[in-house]
Amino acid sequence: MATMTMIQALRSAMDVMLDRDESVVVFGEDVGYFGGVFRCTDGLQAKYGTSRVFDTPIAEGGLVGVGIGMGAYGLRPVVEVQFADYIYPAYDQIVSEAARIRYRSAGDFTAPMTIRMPCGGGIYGGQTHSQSPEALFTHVCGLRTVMPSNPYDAKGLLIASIECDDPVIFLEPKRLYNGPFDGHHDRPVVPWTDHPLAEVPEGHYTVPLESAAVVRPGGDLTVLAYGTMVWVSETAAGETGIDAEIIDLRSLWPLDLATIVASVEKTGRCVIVHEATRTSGFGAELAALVQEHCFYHLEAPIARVTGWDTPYPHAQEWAYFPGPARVGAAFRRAMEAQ
Amino acid sequence: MATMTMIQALRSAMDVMLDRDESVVVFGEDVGYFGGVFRCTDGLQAKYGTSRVFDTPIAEGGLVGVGIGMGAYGLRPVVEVQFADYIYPAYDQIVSEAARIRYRSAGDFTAPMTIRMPCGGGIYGGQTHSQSPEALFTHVCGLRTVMPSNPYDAKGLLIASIECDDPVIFLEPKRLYNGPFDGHHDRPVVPWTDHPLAEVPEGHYTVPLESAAVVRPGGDLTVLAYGTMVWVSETAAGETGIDAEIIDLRSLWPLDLATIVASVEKTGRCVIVHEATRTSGFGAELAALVQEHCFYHLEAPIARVTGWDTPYPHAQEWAYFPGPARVGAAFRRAMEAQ
Amino acid sequence: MARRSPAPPASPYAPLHLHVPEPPGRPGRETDFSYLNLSPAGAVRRPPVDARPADTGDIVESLVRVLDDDGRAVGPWDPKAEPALLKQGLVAMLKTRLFDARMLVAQRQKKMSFYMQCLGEEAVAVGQALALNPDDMCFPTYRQQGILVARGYPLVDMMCQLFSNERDPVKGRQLPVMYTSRAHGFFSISGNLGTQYIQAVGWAMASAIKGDTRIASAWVGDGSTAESDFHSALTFAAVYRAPVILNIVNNQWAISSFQGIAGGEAATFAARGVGIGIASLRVDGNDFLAVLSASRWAAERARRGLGPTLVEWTTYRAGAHSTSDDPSKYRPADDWKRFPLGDPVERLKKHLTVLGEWSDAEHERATKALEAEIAAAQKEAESYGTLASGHVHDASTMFEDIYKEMPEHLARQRRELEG
Amino acid sequence: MARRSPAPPASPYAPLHLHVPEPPGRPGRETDFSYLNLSPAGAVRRPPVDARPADTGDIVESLVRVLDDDGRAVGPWDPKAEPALLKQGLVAMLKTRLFDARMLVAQRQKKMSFYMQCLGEEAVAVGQALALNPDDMCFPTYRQQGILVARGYPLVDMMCQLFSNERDPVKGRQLPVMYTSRAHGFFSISGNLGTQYIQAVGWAMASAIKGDTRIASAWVGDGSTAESDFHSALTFAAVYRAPVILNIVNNQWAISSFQGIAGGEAATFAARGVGIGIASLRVDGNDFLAVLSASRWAAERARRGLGPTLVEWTTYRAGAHSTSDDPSKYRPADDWKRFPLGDPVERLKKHLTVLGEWSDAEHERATKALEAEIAAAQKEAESYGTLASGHVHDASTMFEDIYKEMPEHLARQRRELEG
Ligand SMILES: Cc1ncc(C[n+]2csc(CCOP(=O)(O)OP(=O)(O)O)c2C)c(N)n1
Ligand SMILES: Cc1ncc(C[n+]2csc(CCOP(=O)(O)OP(=O)(O)O)c2C)c(N)n1
Ligand SMILES: [Mg+2]
Ligand SMILES: [Mg+2]
Repeated sequence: MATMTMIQALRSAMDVMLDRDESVVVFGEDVGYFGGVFRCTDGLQAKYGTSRVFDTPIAEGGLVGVGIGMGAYGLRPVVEVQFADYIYPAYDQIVSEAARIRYRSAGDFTAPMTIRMPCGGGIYGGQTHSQSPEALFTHVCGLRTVMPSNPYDAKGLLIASIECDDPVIFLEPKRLYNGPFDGHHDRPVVPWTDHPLAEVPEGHYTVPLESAAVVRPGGDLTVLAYGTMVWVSETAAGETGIDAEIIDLRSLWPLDLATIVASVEKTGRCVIVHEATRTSGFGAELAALVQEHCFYHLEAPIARVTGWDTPYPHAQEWAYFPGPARVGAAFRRAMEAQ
Repeated sequence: MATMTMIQALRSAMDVMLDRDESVVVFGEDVGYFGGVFRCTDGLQAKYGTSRVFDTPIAEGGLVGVGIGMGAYGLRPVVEVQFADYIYPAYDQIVSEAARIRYRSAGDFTAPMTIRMPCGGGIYGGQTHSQSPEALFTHVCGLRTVMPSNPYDAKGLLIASIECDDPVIFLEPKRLYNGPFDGHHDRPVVPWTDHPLAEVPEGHYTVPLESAAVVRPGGDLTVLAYGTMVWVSETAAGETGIDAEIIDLRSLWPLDLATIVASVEKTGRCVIVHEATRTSGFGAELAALVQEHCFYHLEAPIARVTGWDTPYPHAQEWAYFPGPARVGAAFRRAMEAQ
Repeated sequence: MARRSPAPPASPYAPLHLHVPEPPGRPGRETDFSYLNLSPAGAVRRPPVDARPADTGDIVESLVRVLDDDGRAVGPWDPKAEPALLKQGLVAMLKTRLFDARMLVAQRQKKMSFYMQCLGEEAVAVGQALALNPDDMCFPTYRQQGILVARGYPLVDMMCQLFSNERDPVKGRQLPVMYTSRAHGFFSISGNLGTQYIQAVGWAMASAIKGDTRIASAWVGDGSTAESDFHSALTFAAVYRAPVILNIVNNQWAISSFQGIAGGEAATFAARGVGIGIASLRVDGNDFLAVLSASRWAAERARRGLGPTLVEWTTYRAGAHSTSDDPSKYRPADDWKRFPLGDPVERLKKHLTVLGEWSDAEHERATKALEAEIAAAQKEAESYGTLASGHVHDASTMFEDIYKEMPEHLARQRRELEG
Repeated sequence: MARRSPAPPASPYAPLHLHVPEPPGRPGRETDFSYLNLSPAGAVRRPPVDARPADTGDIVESLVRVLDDDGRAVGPWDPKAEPALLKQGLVAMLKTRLFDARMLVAQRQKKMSFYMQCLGEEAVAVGQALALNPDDMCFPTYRQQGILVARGYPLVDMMCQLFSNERDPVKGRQLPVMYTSRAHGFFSISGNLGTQYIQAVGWAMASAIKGDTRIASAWVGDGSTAESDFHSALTFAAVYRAPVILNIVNNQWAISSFQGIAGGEAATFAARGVGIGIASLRVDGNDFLAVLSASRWAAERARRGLGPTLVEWTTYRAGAHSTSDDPSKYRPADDWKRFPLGDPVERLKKHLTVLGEWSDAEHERATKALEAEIAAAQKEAESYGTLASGHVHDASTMFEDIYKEMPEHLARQRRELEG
């Protein structure tokens, strides 16, 4: 056991897998000699050599494309896209190729690749360093989409993703890289040090895909959240005194629907929280599923608290960010409805 | 007035706009000399010359990219992507650029472009000639997404789109190009000839964006559909005898929510039908909105009838396609629930 | 009521205008093929296999050819191949052509939904297949069925894919001609143009990472070089010196658009390679000996760790783009007959005849035998069904192979389908 | 428990290995700059402006230079510019540099969230700006602030953008340095690399379509040439002979990765252009006279309907990539001092001094005056607020400019925000 930040936990996952499995390779823009702009791959090239850990040209479509070819050969590429906002040049290779190769070849070829990328706002990154594009992947059959909210899950989910034979979109909420974040940007930054979820085994372990975690049991209402919003939801529960049952989805798709349904059947109320823009966000799918599966248990409309339908602004970042006040207000409205 | 197929109606819209507005240009793969693989631009190059109507290299990202630059100059490009399945190489230019240029420059530059593309299945096109990617655009703020279901709307909406100062994703259900389609693939093909919605004025007119059409008034349940599924829903209503109120959304986003809410408040039941894969499809957003706005009027869970969460298969196309039987069964279930 | 833009400001320069490339021939107007810029057979030098990329700058402006008009092999690129190998190549080309012809008919009979032939281009796929090892991996487009034929992939399996029947190896999921066979080093064909080009580079990089000796062969059409994956592929191949052959099949057309629209007017496609530091060749793709020889040169470079080679093959798409296309709308009907590089099958046949290794009678016999083989294969394949007959993989198989294991939501949807 | 792959099959060839380019210097190991392959000043020929693209093949392998070591202008590329223009250029470069220095300090004082300087690269942006007409449209990256300065965009407006304050022309929506000014022919900067390159080509095509005489100037960094939009831009520019200058600023680095990782090892970036049929030059980007002269050559080609020109500018990113970067981690600390092409400001200063048009005293005076001007501008800009002070555009403006008219759902969300 060691105390790790999320960055260290992610690095440890790659380290463990590079060591265990010769077919694992790690590459991306600035990930080699320099160790990544967020330092997630720091030291790995020195340890495993330039054939296993290397820099690539600035071509997201290219690096995902070579990853697919490597997967077809039999490697397990772990690629980093510098920011989730820069994934779009790779979108065709992901949607038309990685997600479909197993299907269209009836299993003759596969693309066991993990695509890591920092996502989310809260660091004054403006519209091109803050996006949460998860819904653009959950709509694509054949992909797995994963987002951890703490160091322990980050390492366990990343190892599970690398070992998975399906392509995995692995989203890392960058605001959590160096500490949990209660959503109050005006308060001092809290590091991961001493946080129980920063206690991370040094060796191999997995957190299974398709399993959600009930991070706060409660009886009043069910909160569906992931990434940074798990922490914000906990803050809102504390501040409103509402006994929310908070579910950290962890695997967005395929989803642990059973855990969700069981909770909503118990509470009869549901609030969905995400940082991405609202319309056609992943919250829409969650709302649709919950009302399909729990219609007769619902006592209030399912509420969504999300980023606005605007690009993530720079100066007005905290007016965009769905912070504890907005989340708490939604909790209260959900409790008032009847 | 003339009788037009959807292809002729679309061509007429471009013809009218090329004639009226010198800033309109039309281009894409095979659209120039040849007139497009679906013949939508046939004759336009001969009429307006190679500077206004021309072939492009096979580079969807490139042709959208030059369209944005032309928009910044002051032109109104109308570009054709040969199949919606091939839009992904242009996804970055659409999401990061076209949709954001007005915002990020505070109106200093804009991208008044219309991107036309045939979508949907029903012609044995297999997984790369059948897709309906609308949800990948409705999630992107700054875009308008439009899908007509008949020649009259096709022309009126296309003119409105070309005249619109926002970028418009214009999806054309290719199964409707040459005739309405009741969803029964084993019955003889019906042409547009003599259909009232194929009566199209030869000159300029618009069908306003953000306005839905109630194509079949009814009291039992509300059906939200667009494109080919409008016709399939009508068939299902006829075959089940259920008095469905069918709303053809036409503009997917921004949406005519008022028409939807008014209908669901009246009927208390809602079935959403689309051809795209289900998860995180546009139906999810519709379901989320309807339950947010009409929760207390709902007497049954909102149902979604959609393509499965699989690529569009070739041989099993009609098992994938949400035909009248599946739609009708959903109507019945919605009526039975209470 | 037309909106007219204001006159441009006064300038000492004439108004600009948009140049839109036009093909040198249209229906009713014969093609002037001088744009092809041919070299005589034997005229182009053969650089050492360890030539620097920049040292191939002259070759991309000329055309490597071996067979002269009299059917003789001349010049430094003569592969000096055994007649047996040449005969193998001829038979594979012929088989490919006869297979195409028969499948076109089957498509017209509605036994399949769609078909794409490679008429006139058989040499590039077959010639390269015979220059590679059987375990080298090809990343083809839809027009390299010749690779499968040359590598002995069963015709019945090809046809089952085409018929989308119960033995279709891809279970009816893909359009006809979208073959896959890992066992035959043939990567799953994509309907999306160009995507496989960068994947081939990735496969080759993987081979280098693992200290393997296998190489990759990537394929793209002239039109598709404009796609972004083409650029990624060249960049990654050059940067990491990937052991890959980057083939561009310039068959002059991309559906209705001429190669000038893809950027073939101002420079050859082969020149793209030199511009990014890749050794490159421009080769007569209808000259089987030139194909074999250039492919061997490129393969040798890759296998010796000297990096990628780009080859532009000059050929002609003799048939329609696909069964959905009608080329008489956009090009002269007799274009192929007038194409200066002729027919690859006829040219190799002539060469072998000149060598005394082949004859019209032999050709006749081979044709008959192949036709019989193809007919028999078709009979067998049809016995497993066709799309028209409805004997296809069960609809429930649609939910398989999306993920390695079927997640709950797909199992639920499958139950819903079954109903 | 490591899984080891089986040994590769026996082969007469040695195992392959992956080549990963390494920079010729690292922290603690001095850079060997011989890879730059310099030409002496005046040594490279100047082709006629109507040269065919292929005729520039030698120039992309050499380096166009005008200023020699003694500060004299020599050879065929000497632009023979008026001293007044050169002084204008020197002052604009100096102003850019002083502006950068002051804004770096302001960033350290947390008055803005982020900053990017162009230290060492001032000549390329300023030199080209002075070769263009004021109404030609530039599509810059984040490192061409020199264009705005040279075109006289108000410093206060630049600073208001940097401070994200109440007068920020882009209303606090973009990171600092993401300027826009249609009035100054400066396209809105994108945070996404390379996207503007193809847009510039589209703008130029539009100018040609309309019979205009204005041209476009496109900008990209060496690292970003690997992006797909670079390829689209070259393809469309070549096919339609678009009136555009395609600039590549090769400052040797892309954050931490050396230009070899972008594909600069096996061929120059300028060679990319020749490979696709675009006239191309490789030019000393720290030589103001060379920049002016090459830019004029390219602009003249564009305006005369002769099509695009690609120019690779050889320069050096003297500072950190951005205020988030620490280059001492990946390159020698004294690299810029040792960079053979020196400092563009010093070199032009020396030239003007040799001409008797400038002096140290004059330089001192100009520096002081510019510093005062910048300080005054900063004072004014700060009076409108800074990000730190919280005087920013109202949060509700976030909902504007998404569409031309605000749709109902955004109006609803705005009401929700306002509570
Ligand atoms: C991304 C994408 N865009 C467009 C198409 C439609 N399309 C199919 S084949 C083709 C022409 C390809 O021409 P070329 O690359 O020259 O290959 P050829 O058919 O001549 O062998 C086009 C435009 C596609 N399949 N994929
Ligand atoms: C699509 C995209 N990918 C990655 C990045 C992150 N990024 C910002 S600047 C940069 C380096 C660019 O290098 P270069 O093009 O050489 O320009 P320079 O910074 O040297 O001027 C990178 C990788 C980005 N902004 N956009
Ligand atoms: Mg072609
Ligand atoms: Mg750079």
